[in-house]
Amino acid sequence: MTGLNGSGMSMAILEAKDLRRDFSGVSALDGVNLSAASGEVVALLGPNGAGKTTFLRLARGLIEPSGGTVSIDGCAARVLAARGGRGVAAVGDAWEPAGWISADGLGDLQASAGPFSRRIYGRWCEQLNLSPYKAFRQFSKGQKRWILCGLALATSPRLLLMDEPADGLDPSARLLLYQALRAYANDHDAAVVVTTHICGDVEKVADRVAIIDRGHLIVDAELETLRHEVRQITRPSEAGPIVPGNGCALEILGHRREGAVDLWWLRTSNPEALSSLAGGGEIRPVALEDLYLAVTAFRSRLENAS
Amino acid sequence: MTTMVESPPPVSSNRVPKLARALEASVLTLCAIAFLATQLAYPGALDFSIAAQIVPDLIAICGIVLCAWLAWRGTSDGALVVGILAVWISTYWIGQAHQHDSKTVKTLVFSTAGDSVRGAEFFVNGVDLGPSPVRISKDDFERRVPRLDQPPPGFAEKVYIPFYNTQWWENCWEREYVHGFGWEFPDMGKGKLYYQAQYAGEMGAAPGSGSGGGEGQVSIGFRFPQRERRLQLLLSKARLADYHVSADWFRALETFDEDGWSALRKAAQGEPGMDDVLSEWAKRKYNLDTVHNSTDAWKALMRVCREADKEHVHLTPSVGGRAVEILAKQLDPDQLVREGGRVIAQTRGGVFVQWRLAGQMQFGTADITDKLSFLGMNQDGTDGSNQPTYTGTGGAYGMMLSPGGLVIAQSLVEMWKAGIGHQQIQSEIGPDLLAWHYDSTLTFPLVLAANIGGPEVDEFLLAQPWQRNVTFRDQGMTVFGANGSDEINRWLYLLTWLNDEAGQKFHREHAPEIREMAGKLLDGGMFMWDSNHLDFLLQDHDFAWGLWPQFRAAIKKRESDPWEVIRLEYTYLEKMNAPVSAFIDLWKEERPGPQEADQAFGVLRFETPTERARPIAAGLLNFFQRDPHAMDQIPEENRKYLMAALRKTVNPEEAFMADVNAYVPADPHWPLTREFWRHKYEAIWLGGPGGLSPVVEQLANAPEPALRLLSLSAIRGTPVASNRKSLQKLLSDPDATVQSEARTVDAELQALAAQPVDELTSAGHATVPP
Amino acid sequence: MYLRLDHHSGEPIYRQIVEAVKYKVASGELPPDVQLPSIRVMAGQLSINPRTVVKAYEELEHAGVVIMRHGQGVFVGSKHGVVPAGVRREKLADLARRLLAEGARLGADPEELMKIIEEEARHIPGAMEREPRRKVRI
Amino acid sequence: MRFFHPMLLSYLGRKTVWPTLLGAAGLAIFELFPSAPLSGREMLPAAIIVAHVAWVSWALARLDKGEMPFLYTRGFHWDVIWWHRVAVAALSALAAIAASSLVLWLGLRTAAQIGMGDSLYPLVARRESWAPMYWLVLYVLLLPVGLYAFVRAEHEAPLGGLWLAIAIGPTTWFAWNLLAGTAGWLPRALMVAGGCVVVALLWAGQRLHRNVEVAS
Repeated sequence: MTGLNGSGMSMAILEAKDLRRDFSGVSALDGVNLSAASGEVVALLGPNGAGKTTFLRLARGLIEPSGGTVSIDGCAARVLAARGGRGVAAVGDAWEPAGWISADGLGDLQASAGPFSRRIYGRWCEQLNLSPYKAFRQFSKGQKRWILCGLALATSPRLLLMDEPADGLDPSARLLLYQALRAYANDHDAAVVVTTHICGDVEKVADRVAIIDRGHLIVDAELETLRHEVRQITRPSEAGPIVPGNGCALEILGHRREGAVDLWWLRTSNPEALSSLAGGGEIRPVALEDLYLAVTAFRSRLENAS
Repeated sequence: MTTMVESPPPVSSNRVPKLARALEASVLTLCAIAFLATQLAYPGALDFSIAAQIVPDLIAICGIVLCAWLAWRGTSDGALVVGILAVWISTYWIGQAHQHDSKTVKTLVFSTAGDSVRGAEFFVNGVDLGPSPVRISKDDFERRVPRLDQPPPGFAEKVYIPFYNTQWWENCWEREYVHGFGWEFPDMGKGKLYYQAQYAGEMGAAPGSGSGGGEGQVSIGFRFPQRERRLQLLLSKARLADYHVSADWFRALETFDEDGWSALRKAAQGEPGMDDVLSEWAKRKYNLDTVHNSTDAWKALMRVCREADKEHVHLTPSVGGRAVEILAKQLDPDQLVREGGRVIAQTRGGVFVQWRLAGQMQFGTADITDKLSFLGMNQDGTDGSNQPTYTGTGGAYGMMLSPGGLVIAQSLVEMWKAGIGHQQIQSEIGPDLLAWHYDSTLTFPLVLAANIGGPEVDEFLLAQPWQRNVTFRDQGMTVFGANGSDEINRWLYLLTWLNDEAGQKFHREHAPEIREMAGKLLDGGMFMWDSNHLDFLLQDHDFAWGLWPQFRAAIKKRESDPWEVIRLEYTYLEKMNAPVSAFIDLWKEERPGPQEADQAFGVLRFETPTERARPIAAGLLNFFQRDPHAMDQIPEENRKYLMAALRKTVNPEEAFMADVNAYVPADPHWPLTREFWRHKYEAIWLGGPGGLSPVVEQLANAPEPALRLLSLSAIRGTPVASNRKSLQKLLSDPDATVQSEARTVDAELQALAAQPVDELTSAGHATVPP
Repeated sequence: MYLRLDHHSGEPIYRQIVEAVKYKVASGELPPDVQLPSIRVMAGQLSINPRTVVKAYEELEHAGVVIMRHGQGVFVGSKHGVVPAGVRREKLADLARRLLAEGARLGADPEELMKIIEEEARHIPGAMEREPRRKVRI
Repeated sequence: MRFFHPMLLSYLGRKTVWPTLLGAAGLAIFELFPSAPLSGREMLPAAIIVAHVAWVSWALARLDKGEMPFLYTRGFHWDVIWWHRVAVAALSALAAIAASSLVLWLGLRTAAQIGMGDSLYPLVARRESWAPMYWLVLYVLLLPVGLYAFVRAEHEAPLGGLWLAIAIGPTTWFAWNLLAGTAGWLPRALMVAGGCVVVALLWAGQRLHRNVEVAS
């Protein structure tokens, strides 16, 4: 078990600094700082068009940053990609091979490109009873994803970049996949970056959550920290807005009015101190999904307002 | 992981690297230049006339530069538009420039022509312009060369040329102006130009030939008698050595260039030993002694090919040509035919000459025209005058026949003549010629194929639409007559050439069609007889007879000069191998005057091999002697001359003796200088049967001292073994003059035998006794 | 060893592990000197980051529940009470405060909590016997 | 690093099946009909070759949606992908040349011409066997242009490569028609220049290809 040292001093494999990218003058990603350390599973959340996929393409080096840098083990992602991107595996949202190729053929192709374990790949496909000889186009959407994930895992990468990898999979397969990713990160000390909008899956395995909205990184925190620090307060509307301060660091992540009550999502380093703020309201821990929805909705309202 | 990409990519996402942009700019420029250059190579291929008034060259250059610059800036769209415009406009300019250039001569080129003398000093009005060919700018020429009203001092002297009918010639060539289109008129009246050439210390004689083409090219024929004499002495040295000559001797002969082998070929006509010398030369030059089998022969042939390509010229009578003659019999026909096929496939045309030397038709090709300049000058009317009977280029785009290609072609001809490989040549070469040239404007290869014949050629030709009426629009279907108006069906034309069994059968079965075609040609009247345009009709003699009346009618209608009529008629008769009676019958019908008779005999003298001419001459002679009125229209003087000419054709020795008897005075002790006699006698020999004739011995044994004296000049010129034997006898001649002349000749010959060969090179320093 | 994690409880995962182990040790499900799963196995079983497990084990060690023997693994501590009395008192008081606070949030009064504690204590062998007289004070 | 990957070659090769069929069948079928002997300079085969080259280049540059990022994230060095693209294009051209050569060498054209009553055949068939070699030269000149144009299209001023193709095409055709088979320095110089352009375009294509932005 390398790199743990019981201290959490893992190295950053993927590192994006002030990463920006425009498409024909429209900003898709604006000043994102994000890193993924070895052994870490990072969940990249965000609504459609938030810039998740752009981030992954930049990280994989398929496109050139308009500003800032993104590097893998200190090497610019673009440079690494042109060299073949050894050590980085990626499963894209719609990155698919030609329909005629069989699962087996895919293995051959991948094996030709670099290190590849047919054993791992074979077992992976067996888990869902996928025929190695069937043409790729005959598989269902989820099965295709499964195959491509297996292809990625069997190359023993240092960094796994996955864009909606569980799209189309049934819940049990989804669980299998995420557990496999977690186990892979653990066993190989690899960094995994997963984008999704099904929070429940990643919540169980991710270490860190990054939420991107309209190209901006709005949340980037350890999941453990979020669990500890984020609370939802429900209180009557007439109580007025919650004012940060009162001697405790407080960040308002989201707010929504439901009839006569206001829902507040707050982040604080000292959740115990919240009861004073609640003003008789109800204080609750927050599920990731609720947090995600609240945060993104809140931001969109804020931006619409301004 | 290798480090193929070292530098990180540029910051901006998809900028094109400078290198790629530079490349695009240069490729666009290259395209424009290639376009221009191609256009230059083939003027008129694109004919765009956009803006005649603008200065197009400036536009072309600016356009290309701008085009490249725009490409560099990344706006290739604009670059392309600008580039295309620039190229199109500039093509127009190039067309203009070509026309412009041809009208104003800026550079003059003076060269000596005729003999293969290279590097003679060229003088104009006494000013030495340097070795020929001289290239000089017009301005420079005007500055350096004054105009004269009289020849420069010491230059208008007579030079003796032993091989000319009239032996004395001016040593300069007088002109009113420099040749060159657009140049002559301003020069008129300013004074004259006197051209002279000097070679190896000898001032050349200008026997009256020269040419001035367009574009400031002046080519003057000069002869250098001393040099010619050295060549003759060199040959005599070989005779003295009974043709066993050394390597030095060959080296000396090589300095005479084309004149060397030319002289050997001419001498070999009556002197088999000289032929052996030529063979020996070829063997030495191409290592033919090592040839024992077809493989060696092939290698040797490739040596000849390479040499020809390296020298940019191949001429069939040359040493290389002799090597080919020797090798052709030893080559593997299959291999040669394969190579021939390759040459045919690559050849789309050619620059070639055809001339008569030593009684044979000779061919030559060169990829530098300079190499053929020795031909075509110094016409002196004798055989071997290197007067080309055909010079031509032709064919579509593609390779011109290379000198090496001609070597292969000559090998094939020699092989065919030797009776080897007919089957292969018929099944491969004939079809190849047809396949590659069936629609060519150059019909020469097709005629060759028809001459070769064979089943494949027969089958092909007979399958073509030879019955069809053609117009000049039917490209690939016609053969042009002389002027492009006499289009005839090329397949019918070729079938008429076809002279194998199938061809003859065709001629019999389809005589009406052929006659109709011939009629069209004859009625059109524009055919060129001297270019052998009608020869195809004469292949079949029966058919030619059938056409004879039509031909006569056509020729009479066309030619207003009676002597031209009889000349053409005689040629026709000669070409279709008519019997003697036909010539006599024609004579009776035409009743020629003195000029016509001369023309008719001219045909017999120059265009007919002697063995054909002899019976015709004998028949005519016989006819004249029997019919006293046959020559009524001819004045007495001409009549005598004609009869003498006929007698000479029938029996040259007898005629010569008769001439000599009439010419040489009874008294040998005429108070005249020896010089005079020498010249006189030599001239006699030159007009007669030559120094190898049995007449020499006859004269050496003649009772009259003058005749014995005459034989000595033949012995001196041609010291072959039999003549040397006669000389031995004359050394103790009872007549003192003869004896002393014999001793002189003997001493001369001994001196010649002892003379080092390097004094007898082309530029050798030996001063030869006149 | 089976642990059940609640990702929505607002409790960090490592705390949940700590509590669960403590509970199992306290309830005797994990007797003294029993070896706990290695960090790697634990992380694999729970599909969590090994660092979380490390953090939990460190906390457990700090609390004196487990002992980490270098190179050998993690073992349940041999006996309780190695913690100094004052610290122990404070810890327990802290626990009680949190229980009460949570209870108040859920609307349970201290009496009800006491009842639940007693009921639960029956499941932990020896808990009642060892300290039968102690009452949780609020 | 391995430079040759048969799997990659066959994967890319599948993309060029249809254009190859167009080229091969187009040339082969074309060959059957003209009554004049083939010279290699006819318009129609040149048009077929241009279409074939354009299609092959396009098929290799614009893989189906999602294939591009898939292939470019397999771990192949992008230079390797580029040269495999070049190789696949070359093989496609060779297949077309092979098909057209077979039609000639097996005598199918001659048979067809005789069937159509062309009196020139079978004799002139002997001068045709090299026509496909002219086409091969045309492929060699045009394929790099096509490959370059499409990789160039991924960069700024995307029509740059197209204009280049438009400039090179007619120049090649013009020079080809007038100078092919002639002697002299110009055709030789143009051949050398053409060779240089081919090499330079392939090399520049490789450089541009490294910086290509992979669409998804």
